[in-house]
Amino acid sequence: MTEKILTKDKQKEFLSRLIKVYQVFAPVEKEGNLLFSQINTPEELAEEYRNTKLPPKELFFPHSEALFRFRKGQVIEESPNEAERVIFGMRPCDAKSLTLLDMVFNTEGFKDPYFIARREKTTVISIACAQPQITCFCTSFGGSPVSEEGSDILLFDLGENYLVKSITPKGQQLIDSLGGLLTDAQKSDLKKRDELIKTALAEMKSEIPTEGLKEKLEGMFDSPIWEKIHLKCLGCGICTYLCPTCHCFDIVDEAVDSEGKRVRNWDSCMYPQFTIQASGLNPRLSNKERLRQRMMHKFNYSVSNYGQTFCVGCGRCIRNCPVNLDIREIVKLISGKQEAGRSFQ
Amino acid sequence: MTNPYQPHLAKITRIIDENKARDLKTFELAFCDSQQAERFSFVCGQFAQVSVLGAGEAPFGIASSPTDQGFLQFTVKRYPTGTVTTALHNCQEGDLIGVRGPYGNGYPMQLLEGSNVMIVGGGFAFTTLKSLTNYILHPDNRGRFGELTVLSAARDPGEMIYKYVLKKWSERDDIRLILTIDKEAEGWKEKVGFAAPVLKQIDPSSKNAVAVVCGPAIMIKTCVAVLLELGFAADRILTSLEMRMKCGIGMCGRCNIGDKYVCRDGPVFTYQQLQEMPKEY
Amino acid sequence: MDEIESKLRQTAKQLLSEGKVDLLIGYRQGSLPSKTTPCFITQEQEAAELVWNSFCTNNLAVYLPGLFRLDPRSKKREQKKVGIVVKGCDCRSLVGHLKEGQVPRENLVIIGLPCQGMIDEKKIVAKLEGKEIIKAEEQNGQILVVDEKGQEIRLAKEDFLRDCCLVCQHPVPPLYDILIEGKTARQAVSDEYTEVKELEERSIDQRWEFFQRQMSKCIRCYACRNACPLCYCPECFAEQSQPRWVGTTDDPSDIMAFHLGRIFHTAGRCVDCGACEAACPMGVELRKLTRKLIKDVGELFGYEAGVSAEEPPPLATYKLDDDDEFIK
Amino acid sequence: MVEEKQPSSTDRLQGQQWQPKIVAFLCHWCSYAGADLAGISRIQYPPNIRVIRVPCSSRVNPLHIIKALQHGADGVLVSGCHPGDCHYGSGNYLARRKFALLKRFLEFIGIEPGRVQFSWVSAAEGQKFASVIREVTEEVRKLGPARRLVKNLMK
Repeated sequence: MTEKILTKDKQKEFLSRLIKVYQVFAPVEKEGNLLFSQINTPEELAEEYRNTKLPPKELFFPHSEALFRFRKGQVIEESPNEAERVIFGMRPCDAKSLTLLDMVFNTEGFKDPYFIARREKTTVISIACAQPQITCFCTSFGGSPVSEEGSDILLFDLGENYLVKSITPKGQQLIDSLGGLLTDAQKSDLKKRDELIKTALAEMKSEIPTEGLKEKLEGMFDSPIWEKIHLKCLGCGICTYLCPTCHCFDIVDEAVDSEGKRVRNWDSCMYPQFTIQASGLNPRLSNKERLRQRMMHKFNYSVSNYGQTFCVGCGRCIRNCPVNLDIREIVKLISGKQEAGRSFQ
Repeated sequence: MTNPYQPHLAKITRIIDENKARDLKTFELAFCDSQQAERFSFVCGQFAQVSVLGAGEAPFGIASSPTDQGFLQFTVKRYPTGTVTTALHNCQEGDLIGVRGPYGNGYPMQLLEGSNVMIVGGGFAFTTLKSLTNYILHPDNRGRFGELTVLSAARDPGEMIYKYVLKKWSERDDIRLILTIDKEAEGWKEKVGFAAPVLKQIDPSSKNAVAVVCGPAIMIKTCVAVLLELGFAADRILTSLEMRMKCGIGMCGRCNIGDKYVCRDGPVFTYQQLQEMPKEY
Repeated sequence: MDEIESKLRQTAKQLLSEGKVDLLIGYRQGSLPSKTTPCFITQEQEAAELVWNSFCTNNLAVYLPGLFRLDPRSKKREQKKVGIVVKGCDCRSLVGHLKEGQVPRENLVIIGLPCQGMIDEKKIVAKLEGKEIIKAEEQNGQILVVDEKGQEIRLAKEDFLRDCCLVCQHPVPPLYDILIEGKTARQAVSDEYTEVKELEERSIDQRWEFFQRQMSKCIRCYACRNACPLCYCPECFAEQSQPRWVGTTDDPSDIMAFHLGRIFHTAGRCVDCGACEAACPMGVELRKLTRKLIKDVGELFGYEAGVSAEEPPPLATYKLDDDDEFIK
Repeated sequence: MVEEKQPSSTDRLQGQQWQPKIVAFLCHWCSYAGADLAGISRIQYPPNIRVIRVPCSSRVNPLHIIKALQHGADGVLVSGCHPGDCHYGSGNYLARRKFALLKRFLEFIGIEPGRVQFSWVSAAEGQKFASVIREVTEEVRKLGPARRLVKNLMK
């Protein structure tokens, strides 16, 4: 795969050319929140940013989506017809999350046509992080601020230039289509890139103990720690909705007089209705069981089912939790490595 | 790519009231598309997502047997808080509903074939057990199974479901059928008592036998205790679990018990598997 | 150490050691410099972790109805004694709980703290323009912030207070068992409802457009509801399936219907503690709606929520000469 | 309520006036009886209302009104007994407080004042019932089809 240079004065031209061919999504400041939105001009792209408020999952698995419509007793199939898209400016943690979502929605047995169609038609251009936030802990779960996982192209911000590295054939194809806009990277550029990688890794301030986490959790279903951890949890859905890997959904009919649509909506294991049965029986009655499920799902069950921890360490749940229930502290508690002299509750 | 969320339309050809309280009905369906009818091949113990367009969908065990040609059956209990069960109960013969599936693992035929089979069912959980019993009793299959004993338990005679089927079974000599109700009732000539003590009375031999138990949680618990006492091995006691489900295909993330998804890895589990799973059901 | 903070720890320690409370809800330092976090302590040595500073924004009363709810498994109600640290607004929420029979008064030990106004972390974050806060503390009425570059920034506390603190009428809790005295509370200011009036003066189309834009941010995570001390319904109308009052989609109509339904349910009960807006990860300006109701409840019924546990709730009583003008 | 509800140009060409749909929540004891009386007395009023009988005006939850607007009502009317006449003693007094707040609140978020209306109509007021319906229908007609808060299911 190739390594090229995009000078920053050509960044706008770069985006303009992409916009001509693709639907381009990029971080945009929208009503005070930095979100991935479709851009029609390069100027819409946010100038400097760490990461978006919402993860990119909504571009593949939107909050609400019609699976099909029905009218007069007939099912009207929706064909997931998406345009070719580019997502520009994703962070490596979020790019990795896409590979985790692939494991859920694209299985040997069943294929989710909506998610897969969008994935296939999307080229992901990520930008390596030079300045991780204090809530970033991607390295604790095998990620890195400069990881290539999940990206088709990875950019390194070298100051005046971007080093553009193609990761996949899809990314290479996009780079090839840009012709003379990019120039070949020189040795000095690669050296700068290596320095950037070094500083980025050194900048990672947050590291949590994750060794043997799954094995510990296997024996902790009835552990008294769950009695403590959930106490301050409000049971809202912020942590799950802002999580790039949380993918639980609900399927409901939206209809009047049996005309309408079957819709898939985001759902959260933190909600009481998540597991309630028609008979009224609910196996996860309180926040205790729900929070345990969330932790177990991320750090234990997912490892059994997919061989992967479903946490990429983006820190969104930490920054946005209304009661500062920090997932890193929970992991520390599970690992028995919580700071001395501090009760968790 | 086939769309797993797409329901296939089926016509309700018959509705049978199953109990006195009239909150249990069996819906007999025929797919509108005959090709779909052929594609829908299932094993006993699997379930399907049944939907009333406009009300939503919910998972129900398939009550008919794979040997039943040309129709599918689901037995549904109506709950006042259940949107889909209420909508289904409001349906009439001739109405169109949606079906997608089949899903889940079903009963392990490899284990059951060549064994004596003890089936214990309580209340309306008898649905997939009816499927299994009819499958075993079918002339094409009967020879592949050993002795068949079926115990059906209900609260009272009015709650005993599938009476018309039980009657047919009782007339055969290749099945031992025992019916029981919780308390004495006028005109009741069969057994009286909870499933577990009656099971103990029956005293089925555990030799080369497999037991299948479905019913309310407390019934499963007590019956499994009796079976273990009788020498049934934990991996030769089967049950079928219920959890809230949405997708049925292991994606929506809610029906898991530990790392097992009831929709994908179940709903049929051995008692041994259950012991290894967290008690969250 | 701050005088109030040490008195608070002392009080908590004593209550726990004397067995006057089994559980005490207060604040401790959070995992991020500019955040405190609610804590539930049961041991007297844990009292040393309690903090009291300008970052104690959470309304702790939110936890009370859940602590005393009938346990769905055992069908029993907790009988423990609970101590709770409250500011003026938290206390007024608690008065609402008492009035609505959610919390038994005899099981509570209310530790009142005179409030000097709390910091709105979002305002500091905005001021830092993307730089991370690695240290934040209060020093002589100023907030000292250190950013990730090591730069020290001093901020006048007054400019970074939460909006609800700027119009607070009751910095001192109206009800308490123990009042921790020390610094005087923030002066109550008269609330002119400026931002509500400004909206009222706009055209109806402009208002619709304004609120549609606000609602377009909502992701339906229900944090506003779950952070609200008065949203304690065991089953929320927003999630009921029989009947289904509102859809669970992100359709603008459903989003607006959810907020209308929820916020109207707090009419005559909302104390403007600001918990909903603080919890919202997307910055929906929910107080524009809640404060409209507070203003109207005051104007129409002369009622202020959370001040007296005896006064009947305004929507559970009436006067013969209530406004009749709007009825044909 | 699936189709777009705008008056089409062909409607106008054919001179057919758009007809508003109005959901009327009538209290069983007074307003519903008033509607009955209007019917028995053969008093003409516009056929635009869809009546939902409720035990008392205070039974009407703001969610009923919001849901009606979401699913295609162009207007909502809640009508109960006159003050002092409530079958249950004070239901209509309580309703009056609730609706005074709600009416202001809905206007505040941008719902036109004419969309949601309230009236007191007694069992003896067949005439008044008819005139209230005439007034409300006219006011809603002037506002045109409801567009705010409407949920479009086919979108």
